[in-house]
Amino acid sequence: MRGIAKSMLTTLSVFIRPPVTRFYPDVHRPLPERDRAFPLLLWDKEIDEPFCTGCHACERACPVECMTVLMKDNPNHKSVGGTSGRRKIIDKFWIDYARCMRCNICVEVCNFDAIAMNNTWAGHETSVHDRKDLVMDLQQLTTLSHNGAIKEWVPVLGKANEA
Amino acid sequence: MTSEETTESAAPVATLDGTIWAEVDRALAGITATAERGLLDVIVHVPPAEIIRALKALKADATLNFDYLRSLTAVDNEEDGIDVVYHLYSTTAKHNLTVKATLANDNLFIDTATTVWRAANWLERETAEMFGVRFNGHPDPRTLLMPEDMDDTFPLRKDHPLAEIEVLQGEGMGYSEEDQ
Amino acid sequence: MPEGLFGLNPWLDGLIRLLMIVGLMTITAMGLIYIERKVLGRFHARVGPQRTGPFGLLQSLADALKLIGKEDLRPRNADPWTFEFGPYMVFVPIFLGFVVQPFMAGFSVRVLDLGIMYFVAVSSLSIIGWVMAGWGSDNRYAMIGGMRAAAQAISYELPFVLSLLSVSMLTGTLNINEIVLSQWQVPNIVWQPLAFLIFFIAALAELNRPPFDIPIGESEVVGGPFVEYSGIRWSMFFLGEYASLFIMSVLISALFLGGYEWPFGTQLGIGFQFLLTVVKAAMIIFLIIWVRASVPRLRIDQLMGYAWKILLPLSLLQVLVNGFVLVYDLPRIVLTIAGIGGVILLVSLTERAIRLPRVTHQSSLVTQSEAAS
Amino acid sequence: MVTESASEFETQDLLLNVGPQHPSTHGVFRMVMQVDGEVVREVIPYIGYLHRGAEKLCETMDYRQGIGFMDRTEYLAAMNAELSYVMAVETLAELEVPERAQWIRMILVELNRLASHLMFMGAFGVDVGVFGTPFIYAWREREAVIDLFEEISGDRMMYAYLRPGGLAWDVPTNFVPRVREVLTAVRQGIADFDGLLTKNEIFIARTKGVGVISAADAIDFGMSGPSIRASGVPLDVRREEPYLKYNDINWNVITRTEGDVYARYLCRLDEMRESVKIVEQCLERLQPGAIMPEKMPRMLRTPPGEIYVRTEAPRGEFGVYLVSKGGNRPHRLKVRSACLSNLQALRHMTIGSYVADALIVLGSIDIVLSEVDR
Repeated sequence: MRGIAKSMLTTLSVFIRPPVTRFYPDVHRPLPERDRAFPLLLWDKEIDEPFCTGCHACERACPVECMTVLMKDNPNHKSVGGTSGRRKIIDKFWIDYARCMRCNICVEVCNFDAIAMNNTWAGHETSVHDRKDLVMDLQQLTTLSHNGAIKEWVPVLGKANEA
Repeated sequence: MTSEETTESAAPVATLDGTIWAEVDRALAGITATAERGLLDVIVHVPPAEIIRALKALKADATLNFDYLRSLTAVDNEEDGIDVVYHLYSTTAKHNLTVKATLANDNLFIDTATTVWRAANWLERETAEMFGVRFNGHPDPRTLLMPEDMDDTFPLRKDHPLAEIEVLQGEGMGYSEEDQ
Repeated sequence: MPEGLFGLNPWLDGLIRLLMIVGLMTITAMGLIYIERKVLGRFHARVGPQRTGPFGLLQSLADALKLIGKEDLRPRNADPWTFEFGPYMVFVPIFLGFVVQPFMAGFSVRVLDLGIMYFVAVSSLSIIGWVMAGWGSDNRYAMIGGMRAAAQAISYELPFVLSLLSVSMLTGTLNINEIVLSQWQVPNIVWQPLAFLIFFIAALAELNRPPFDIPIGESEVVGGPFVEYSGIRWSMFFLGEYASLFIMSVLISALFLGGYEWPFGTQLGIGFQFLLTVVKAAMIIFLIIWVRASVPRLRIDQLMGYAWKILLPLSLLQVLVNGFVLVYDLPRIVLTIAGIGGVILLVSLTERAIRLPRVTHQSSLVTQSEAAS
Repeated sequence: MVTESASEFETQDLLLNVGPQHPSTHGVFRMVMQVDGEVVREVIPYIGYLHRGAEKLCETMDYRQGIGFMDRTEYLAAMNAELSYVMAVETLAELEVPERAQWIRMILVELNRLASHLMFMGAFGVDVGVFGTPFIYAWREREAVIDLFEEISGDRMMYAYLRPGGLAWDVPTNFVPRVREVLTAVRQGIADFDGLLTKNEIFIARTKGVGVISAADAIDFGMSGPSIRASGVPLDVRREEPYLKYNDINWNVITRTEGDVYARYLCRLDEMRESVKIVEQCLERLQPGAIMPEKMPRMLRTPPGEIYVRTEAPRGEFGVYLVSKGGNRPHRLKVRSACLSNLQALRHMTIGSYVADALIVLGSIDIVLSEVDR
């Protein structure tokens, strides 16, 4: 009985503490900078085209084969009178968010820092009615970066913090 | 130092100095066991026919006292047969040993270790269904993880095919037609 | 015979009273569900319901609407009559118990001279409904739950009744209103602390509240007799549970805490008396919810052992001491001292019980089965 | 006459199917219990509902890709699972892990142990029958740990943060103060659990003397982790075959002798206190430095060989048996699951006890079905 009294005092002490509930859909907790939702393609604002050159590095490294990449000759390349230094550029890009396991490997293997994990709530709240709607195309993948809605974090692999 | 290099080197016995092989060799008197030095533990190869005798001897030996079966599994070496691998540990003497028995592909039968440790029960059931190794005298030879009727195909063998991945994008989404 | 409530003919009057009970109790039960969820939420460091209406006040209404709208499923193998009438057999006796509840002086549905006896008689009827639900569902969890409920109710009926008896011995009546009125100076809990404790524990068991929620044990028998019920029938069980929680709290406050009488007497008017009863009942309900948030569930054999080996002898002892004091006309303070001694005895017996070596037949069975396999 | 009356009152045992969907089976575990009234006569466990072939999948993945699958094998203690895997790869590939990476690994692994044990406390408290309270208490403190992991690795459960050779990227600059904050929260959580359950008479009555397994039986069944230490066997890989820096700091192996459910609970409670101590010492020893070896190949390849690496995960020994035939992917990867071995002893521990006890015993060995089935 004394032990039960102790239990009840413990619960009472919690009763008078403030509750810990987060009012999720109303109040979004600020996400840490490194938060990983789903991969996104980044937009090169200087030239106004994606960073991605369609080199297939991420596609090959993906453990779950959720990506499909197709490249093309860049119509905006300097050799044809454009402004871009990229000879090849991404043509079509699909990521199946339903299959992606958010392992960050595509970000790590990318040589152009063209892909990053979405670290906003938009990347987490992706529920749809049909699984096919989770296959994102190039336009959907670049929108957030294009209109500056994310501040991406690209990890510096294997490098220690300074001092 | 890898195991391959160890076996290829001229004096493999020398690398076993300072290990428990001397004790193991004494305990396994009468059994044709060979040893090599692994990266952490000594690996002992025992013929499959004598495996239970060897395991019992290793458990019963007063100084070795391998009373704890860490893990029991198999490795499919394709044409070289299937290795059944026992990882032993002694909770009193605190040493490890890896015991291997290589089964030929046409004779995947080995005696059950459940008579030595009860821990072997489920591990053997799993190994049996995954590799098609048959454990003679197993008290409960049902499947463990697989469906009850799945006794003709062995998922962890190297010749078992992986499932096709269903691709919902690219050509599956009608890309190829508009490209061509 | 009392006059009809609104001076109407007895049949119409009876009907109005009936509707009042049902309506009032339904609303009370819904309110209690809301309160329990809110209070339990705070014990859990959460906030409880908060989306439906201001502060989630409409949560119970939303739940009720949802439950009424749901399909009323009956398993194909269930026995139709026992399955469908189980909820009524739980529901009706609980509501009958409302008849004798004293909320204010001279005003309850009926003032019965044998009020306590009537209450004990009807409240224990609802166990038939539990067993019917458990048996009729044709589900093994439900059957185990129903059997547990029957065993539990029968065991705890005895200490429950005996501690009621000791109160009525003290006041010399079985009329609940008179018991309340007799506490105008000192509430009964002062004279009968042991009976109060036993009654509280037995009431928890009668209500199937933790730590005695063995019949419905969520983590064992997944809701016990209710496991196959859905929709309106399930909600009847639920309403019944909370209605009986309310009735039991009012009863405890009336019998032990002085009901509407103590400490201000009856001069302050009916409204105030009602408020006093409700406040006391609310305290008891809070205590019950608090216990629910804090204690694990007992096992069935421990539950039975506790009733028969500890609660029953002690409640008999209480009756004996009461008789002794009353016959020899000793000062009442003797009762208090004896009661406190009894409470200490109860606490020490309970703590001793968990230290005793446990009788287990585990090892012998393992060897049997391993020899067989 | 005796035989006649015996046959007249013959009772029939009831087969009670528990799971795969049942509130107390902690996932998709199923057992069929033969009950005589309330007493369990026979238990037949069925597993495999969550088998995804993680071992086979890892054989088709290179070493970096495999890390993600280790997370999913042991989702409540993913850091510990990753640790076993990356240590196996490191030993095979002969990689030297820098000092700082080892300390950080140790902090993360112990924090993950705290998170996992908190989860046990919560689920176990609910099994015993406290309505929801322990679960939310556990969730509250586990949330603190998981938030920290999210700030470090970016994910809340599937970290993919440890890499062969060290860590994927360095911890944030406010790492040390944040860990200290989390430890404060966890200490409060431990105190709450201690107050709520440890001395509660009903809790003691329910757990003491239930599901007893002797030390010899526990060893024979290959149990590990707190489940075997509660039976009096001081089997802790961290102490017996020290890895990381466990030899450099001061900590105790928690054992109890009773071998019952209560002992397993107390073992875990004390282990949480011990983990807090370990993390505090690690924080003091943490120095700036490299987190990856100097020369890391772009694609990690291992020489042929085999290795069985074992680490102490919250539920016991998490072993990874890695066979390499050269190249960048394993030839065979076997996960030695502590839960599988512990679960084997369930039948031994439950037969003869009450139905309610059987579920408590199941809760007390703290299984994670994804690790059992892999």
